[in-house]
Amino acid sequence: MVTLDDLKTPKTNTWCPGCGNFGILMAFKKALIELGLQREDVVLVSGIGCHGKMVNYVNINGFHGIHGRVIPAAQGIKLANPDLTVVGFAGDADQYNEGWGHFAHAMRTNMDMTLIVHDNMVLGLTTGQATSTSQQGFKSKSTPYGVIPPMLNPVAHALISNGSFVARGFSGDMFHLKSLMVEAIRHRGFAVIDVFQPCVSFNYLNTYDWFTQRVYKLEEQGHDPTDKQQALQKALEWGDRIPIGIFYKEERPTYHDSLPHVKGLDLPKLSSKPVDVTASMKEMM
Amino acid sequence: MVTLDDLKTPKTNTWCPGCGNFGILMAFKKALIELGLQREDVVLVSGIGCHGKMVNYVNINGFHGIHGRVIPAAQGIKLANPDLTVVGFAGDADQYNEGWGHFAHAMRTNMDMTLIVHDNMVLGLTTGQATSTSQQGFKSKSTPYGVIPPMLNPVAHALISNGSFVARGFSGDMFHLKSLMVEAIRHRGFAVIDVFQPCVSFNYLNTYDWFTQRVYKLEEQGHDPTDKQQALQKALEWGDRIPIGIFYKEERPTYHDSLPHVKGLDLPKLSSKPVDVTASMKEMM
Amino acid sequence: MITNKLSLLVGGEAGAGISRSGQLFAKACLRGGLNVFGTIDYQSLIRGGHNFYTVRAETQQVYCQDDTVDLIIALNKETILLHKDELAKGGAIIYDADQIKITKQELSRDDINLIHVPLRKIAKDLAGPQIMENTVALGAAIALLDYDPQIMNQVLKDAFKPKIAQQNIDATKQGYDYAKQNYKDMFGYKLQKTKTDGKQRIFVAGNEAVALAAISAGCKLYAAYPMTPSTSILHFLASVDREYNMVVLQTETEIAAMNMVAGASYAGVRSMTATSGGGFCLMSEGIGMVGMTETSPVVVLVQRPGPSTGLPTYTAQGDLRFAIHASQGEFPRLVIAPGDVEEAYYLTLDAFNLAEKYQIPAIIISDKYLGESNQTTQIYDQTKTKIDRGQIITDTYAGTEEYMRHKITENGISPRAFPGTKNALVRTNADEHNELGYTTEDPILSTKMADKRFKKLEALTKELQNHATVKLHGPKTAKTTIIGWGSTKGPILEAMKILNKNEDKVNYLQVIYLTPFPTDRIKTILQSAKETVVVENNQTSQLSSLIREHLLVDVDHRILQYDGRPFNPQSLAQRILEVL
Amino acid sequence: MITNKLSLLVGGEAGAGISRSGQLFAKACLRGGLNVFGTIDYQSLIRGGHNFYTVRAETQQVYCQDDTVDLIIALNKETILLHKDELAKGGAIIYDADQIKITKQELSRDDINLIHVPLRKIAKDLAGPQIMENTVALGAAIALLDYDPQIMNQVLKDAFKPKIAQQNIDATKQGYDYAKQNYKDMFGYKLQKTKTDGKQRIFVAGNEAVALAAISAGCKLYAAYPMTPSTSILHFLASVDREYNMVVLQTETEIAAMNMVAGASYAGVRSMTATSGGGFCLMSEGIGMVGMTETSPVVVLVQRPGPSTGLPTYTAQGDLRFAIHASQGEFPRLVIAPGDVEEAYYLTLDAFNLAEKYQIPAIIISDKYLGESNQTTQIYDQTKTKIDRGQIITDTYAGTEEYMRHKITENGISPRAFPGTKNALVRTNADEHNELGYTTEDPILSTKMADKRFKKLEALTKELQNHATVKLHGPKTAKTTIIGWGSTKGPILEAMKILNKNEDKVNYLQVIYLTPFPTDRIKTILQSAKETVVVENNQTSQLSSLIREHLLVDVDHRILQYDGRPFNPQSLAQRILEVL
Ligand SMILES: Cc1ncc(C[n+]2csc(CCOP(=O)(O)OP(=O)(O)O)c2C)c(N)n1
Ligand SMILES: Cc1ncc(C[n+]2csc(CCOP(=O)(O)OP(=O)(O)O)c2C)c(N)n1
Ligand code: SF4
Ligand code: SF4
Ligand SMILES: [Mg+2]
Ligand SMILES: [Mg+2]
Repeated sequence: MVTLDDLKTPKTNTWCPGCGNFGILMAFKKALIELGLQREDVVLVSGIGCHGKMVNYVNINGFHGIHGRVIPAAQGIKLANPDLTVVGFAGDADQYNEGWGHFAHAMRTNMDMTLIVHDNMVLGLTTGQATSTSQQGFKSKSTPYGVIPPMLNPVAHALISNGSFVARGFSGDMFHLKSLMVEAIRHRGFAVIDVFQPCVSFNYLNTYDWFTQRVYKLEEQGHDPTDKQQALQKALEWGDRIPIGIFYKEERPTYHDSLPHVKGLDLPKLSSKPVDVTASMKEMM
Repeated sequence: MVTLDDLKTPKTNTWCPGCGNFGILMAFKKALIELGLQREDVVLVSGIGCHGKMVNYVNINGFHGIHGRVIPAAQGIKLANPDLTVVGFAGDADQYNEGWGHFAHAMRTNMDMTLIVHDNMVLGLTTGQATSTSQQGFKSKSTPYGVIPPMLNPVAHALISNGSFVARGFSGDMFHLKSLMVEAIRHRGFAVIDVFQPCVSFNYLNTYDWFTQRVYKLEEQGHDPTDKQQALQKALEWGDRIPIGIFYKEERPTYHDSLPHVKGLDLPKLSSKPVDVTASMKEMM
Repeated sequence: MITNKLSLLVGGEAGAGISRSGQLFAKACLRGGLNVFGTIDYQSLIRGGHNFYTVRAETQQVYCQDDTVDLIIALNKETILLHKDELAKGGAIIYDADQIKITKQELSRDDINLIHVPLRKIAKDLAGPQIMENTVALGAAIALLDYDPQIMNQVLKDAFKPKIAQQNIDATKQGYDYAKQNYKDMFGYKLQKTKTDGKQRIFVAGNEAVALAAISAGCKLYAAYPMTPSTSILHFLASVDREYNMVVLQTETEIAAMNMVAGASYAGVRSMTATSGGGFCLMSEGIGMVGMTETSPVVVLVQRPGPSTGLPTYTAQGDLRFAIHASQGEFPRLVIAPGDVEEAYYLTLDAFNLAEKYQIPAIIISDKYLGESNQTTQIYDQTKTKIDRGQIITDTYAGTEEYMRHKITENGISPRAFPGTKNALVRTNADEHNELGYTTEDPILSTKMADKRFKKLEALTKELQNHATVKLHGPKTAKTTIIGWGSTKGPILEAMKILNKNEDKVNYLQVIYLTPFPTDRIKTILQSAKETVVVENNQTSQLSSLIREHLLVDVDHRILQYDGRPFNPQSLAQRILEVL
Repeated sequence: MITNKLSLLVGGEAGAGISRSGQLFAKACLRGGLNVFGTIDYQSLIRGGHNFYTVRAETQQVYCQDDTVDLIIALNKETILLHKDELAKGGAIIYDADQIKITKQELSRDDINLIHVPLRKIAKDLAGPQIMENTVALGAAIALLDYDPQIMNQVLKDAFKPKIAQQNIDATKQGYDYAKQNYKDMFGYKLQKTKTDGKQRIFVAGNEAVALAAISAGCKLYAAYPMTPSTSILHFLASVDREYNMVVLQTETEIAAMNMVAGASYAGVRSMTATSGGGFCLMSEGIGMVGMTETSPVVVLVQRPGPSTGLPTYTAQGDLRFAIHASQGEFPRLVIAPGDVEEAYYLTLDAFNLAEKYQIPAIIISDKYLGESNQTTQIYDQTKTKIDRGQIITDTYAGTEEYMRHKITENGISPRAFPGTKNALVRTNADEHNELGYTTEDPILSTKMADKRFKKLEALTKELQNHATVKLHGPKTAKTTIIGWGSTKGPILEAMKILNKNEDKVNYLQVIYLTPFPTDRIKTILQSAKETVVVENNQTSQLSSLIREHLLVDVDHRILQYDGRPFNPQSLAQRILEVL
């Protein structure tokens, strides 16, 4: 059984003291322990940003890809080896700006993997510019007069895109987040968790306090996560009370369910064997 | 006043006979006439695909950009010269695949322009592969066993993204489409019309007949286009009856409303005048 | 009477089945033992406009289309007007005079035969679709050529479901009979079945060859977004993925495809994507990530004329420098340019092996002309397929030290494990990293890792001594050496034949590996050339620039064409003569 | 006693205000009439880690940091351990011995002075934030250097709001007094106010210089997505857009930014974007579109070490070839490499003019070292700014024939109208097009249009004869010519000074225009060089490859560094000496 100690890496953590990423990191490690997964069987894929450093802090397989491309890289890994548990860690700019073009499509495609978005509502690593989840009026070095457009609603988009597991967490509530992660990883299909992650260095608006005062748990309010309509309603809630928890969950065929011809095959091994294409060449005669 | 004749170009039309694009083309020309716009004041921006040829068939200003980038190119034009009426013509692959990353953001940003998506549910010009709006099970050369994921719902996404004018048209109902275009172009803010456009060469499923049997007009069913909740409900309708018309419309500040410092300025002319930066250099002493 | 030396052109609107007809005819030639080259010229539209397919069939090997044609099947008037001047003296045009009115003036030559066949009427009488006019015309062509109609019948049987096949057989028969009755022995070209060496041959396009090779090489993931002229790779692979246990998918964008194949390579499967210019731009960031993560997907760049969208259905060689330098920073890569369908297959096999052994991106640079032209070639030898993935740790890692994905070794190559391997954690990183794959910003370590990556070039260069990185065609030495790369191979080989008819005037150096550039081999060969002529389908002669850069010599002449069309052999020979 | 020749290093954790302190000190030097160079070394993190800012101040012009430092302000122990060996003999370290315990062994040298100042205590006593420890240390430094504390006070007053300014003034005073009392006359370096020529000078970074020039040049749209080390351009412009009637916006991606500036250019405004490697990959498709549509936005590529994400906060020159060849197909472009903050300003002005006149993309290639290092320079001459947009039809088109956006003219340049012009419809197209901008697939017309685009190079080349496409620094002739491009200028100039101390050993050829490549000028200059040494911040010596390609000569030596750090002048001089 994997332990916290096993998951430790030699890399010094370079997140700011108090950063919300610590909660996500710990929740993930605890989720891995609870799930009883082997380190060799889990791949952590991360984007570029403060969140991207996850790969340095969890001693499992890791693919630290480029900005915005957590989803396709993770999909490639899953397609190559569906036995792997693939968990992507993206940032809000990473996923909702640069990588926005992949988000809805990943929901639709429904490969069996998990995406966790460190949503600190800023570009942290590039020193605090506004992103698409920044609140209107948020001032940053690139928006000194305040953000003009209304914020993007990733949860609602995930629902509209046929996401089969759509949740939101708060890094300030590590145990709750951990249980979301456990359920997400267990879920058969594409699971996404948008995680409120206070950036103590740049987000002066959406602080721990700000979130703590507002978040409430869907499951404590009798929300039915199989009711898409209700989920959408809840996704549109924003203001004094903001829901976290599982908005929606459904069992529907995963992408691999439609690939009967590779079911159970060890593709990496098969890549080592030449394939005879005579049958196809016959058609060319 | 501009006439149909004025709008004719010397280019031979190369769309397939019977293609749904003809309805869109005619609707747009008629809309221009109805709006009484001058040819010099309208810019047509188009992507790459059969739809992209619009630029060859309307004798107004034209920017035929690259695949998927109608929105940012059009935004650049609008930012350079807000006096221009900017209308973008994209394809479903163009906008909902390659250009998907811009779509939600354009709604949020709400520049005053119009986007018309020729939604034929296939990649026409590349010979009929499935796109994100193709129906599940749709067979094409790239999906011989049928499309796996459920289709994307652009109207719902537009609504969720704070689109200030969200409509759907059908190229088989040219007059209705024309009036949608007129309203969209008149609308102050970002207006999007997803247009059902039968591809007679490749989409054997979603044909004229198929659409004609299904589409009904929202305005005839007493839909209230100021009711976002209802709009969303309607957007999720798909099956035997599919709504067209204006789903939602609201007046909210455009992007330019937040740029008081360039209001009324002739930026192209100002680009010809050197600017003295002494004030900024003083801060560097 | 000219026997077994024929150029046929089928022309008409897009959507009229032009390409299909040409290919059926070509297959009939192939089955009669002839060697065939077939190429399609089409516009960026789906119906209407003007398409034409050229089939050249001869007893000897043919490498490309000819400048002239002998027989035209004109399904519309435009075909006659556009191509009549390409017709050889004594050539013929099969057309439907009921549909196409052409005046003497319009035709403006009287040394050719107009062969009216009532295509539309016959098709109508057979109650078949209009597209069957083609097949009627094919029947007429076979009659004119005195070729065996049974071969065509068999081709049709193999190509279509029984009912459709029979319809088409009936159509060809009607066309055949009509021509036999009305135009007996009036055409000076004949086709005859010929004996072959017995080796099985296929009629295959460059894109198909690459796709076949990918399957052979154990590629298990192909991900791409459609882009002409690369799309037929996607179509072909999607049509056979179930038979070969492959995952083939169309992604939302090229960016997705590129990152997906990189991820798959990291996770242990051979993977490939293909695209053209604009898509390659979008992939360029991922290619750099491949360089940094030492993964090894294969990227096929099927060129078309730029800049930008350019001429999307035509051919060009304008992306060579871009392929060599795409993505920020510096890392070793392979850029390999097959020249024909045989090389397209075998070099793709090599690309997979070399990419994996050296853990670098491999770019196969091809173009519309190679990718979408068919050629007869011996079936690809399935006993020759060797898979060499370099050192892989499978199942369980048994090392004593912690597994290090980016271990600095003598030759720079780190043994690979894939995630899932017991006792090994596999970590890689687009940031500069240490041997374990953790991010580093240390200057000394960064230099070491950069050196490690380039170190691999030494072993690669050594291995490439056993590969045909260049080929010298024609006489060993000649006064003039023609230099080219990629799909100009066919036209150059044919031009060389023409030029060397009486004496060995020229030979032809084909550069196959563009990166790493085979400087030494080229130097050796050019030492015995008095004069050099570079032939390229681009505007700035990018191969010349590489020769300048690597050999510090300029070539003497450049013959460039950048109108989207391939070179024709005779006019190429002429242009070469002019500069010599 | 060494006066007005000082290198100071401030080091500590990220978030501790290291850069700010360095800049305040630098400004105090500037105002005392000194010339200053300041550069920051930081990691890809927000708090913690190790940052350091180096300020070099002298009476004469300084071009870069020095290899050694004379005074260190150590805000943490790591700073001492990492930089003590860079300290010159007799140098000093200002630190807080209450916080930092350092043993003799750890220090391992006794030829330097440890200057304890109770930074934390003083800051605490003043009830200020911890970050004020910096300012206390600055005060101490000024005392040690016998510099005028009033200058620093004024700098602080100008930099902060009154209350914060006063806090900081108090803090410097405490530090000043403490040092004066405890370390009087023990430090061998002094700073003194000096007379200047009276010309106003600024302390400006390369990125700021580019941004200022864009404003000057009438740029009205700046669109970008943050990417280190280009982001300070966005920050700077966003902070002043209202003052200059500019639209500055952060887009969702680099792709959006690139297409937006292209659209804006079509619609008539000067526009610019900036990015680094990965973002440049994503922009590459748009750059080709610019080439094809003959629009003219300016793209600033601020390099950092690759491949891929590489070392995101460090410096490199690894993208030169990529900048030159990015995007499919062939089209003329400009690639211009400023070497210092003066060139960054004036060349950006030129880039805007040339891009518009020739309707081609202009790429300004810079890097982290140039972009994020500050230098003193004379204020940019605002009377010199000339805007030349080429021929523009404004308001109403009065031609007799229909307006043709892509008219084929003698020199290939088509007069521009922008949408909104009366009687003109302005049509452009990423597909190959005719003069009116309508799509074409015709081979002859396509060739003509391709020729038209390249034709513009002739006029451009001619105009460039009046531009300093290269600069020769140092003696007119010398046995050895050092060749470089971009930000290596500072270190090379300094190294040259060192090398030429006693005799004119070397001169330095700075290549400024990389495309079009100034072959003739380089040839002329290299004719009088016996030996050449290329100096580059990359691994494969990309400038050498350009010289090889264009001049057909190899350089004799290459001095390369690719650890993300700029060259230091003394060690560079040393390395040059070693190869000579
Ligand atoms: C293609 C590309 N564009 C831009 C960047 C620069 N960049 C690095 S991190 C980052 C954004 C970080 O924001 P986010 O994804 O929200 O992550 P956070 O730091 O907040 O965790 C950006 C834009 C990049 N690395 N690659
Ligand atoms: C970057 C890039 N990728 C791919 C292509 C190839 N391409 C041309 S048109 C097209 C799609 C056409 O589909 P759609 O946008 O739906 O337009 P339609 O033809 O159906 O109108 C594609 C993928 C391209 N031109 N550029
Ligand atoms: S900048 Fe913000 S997100 Fe990044 S490590 Fe610091 S607190 Fe966390
Ligand atoms: S392929 Fe389809 S969309 Fe394109 S022109 Fe033909 S019918 Fe229209
Ligand atoms: Mg963030
Ligand atoms: Mg479409």
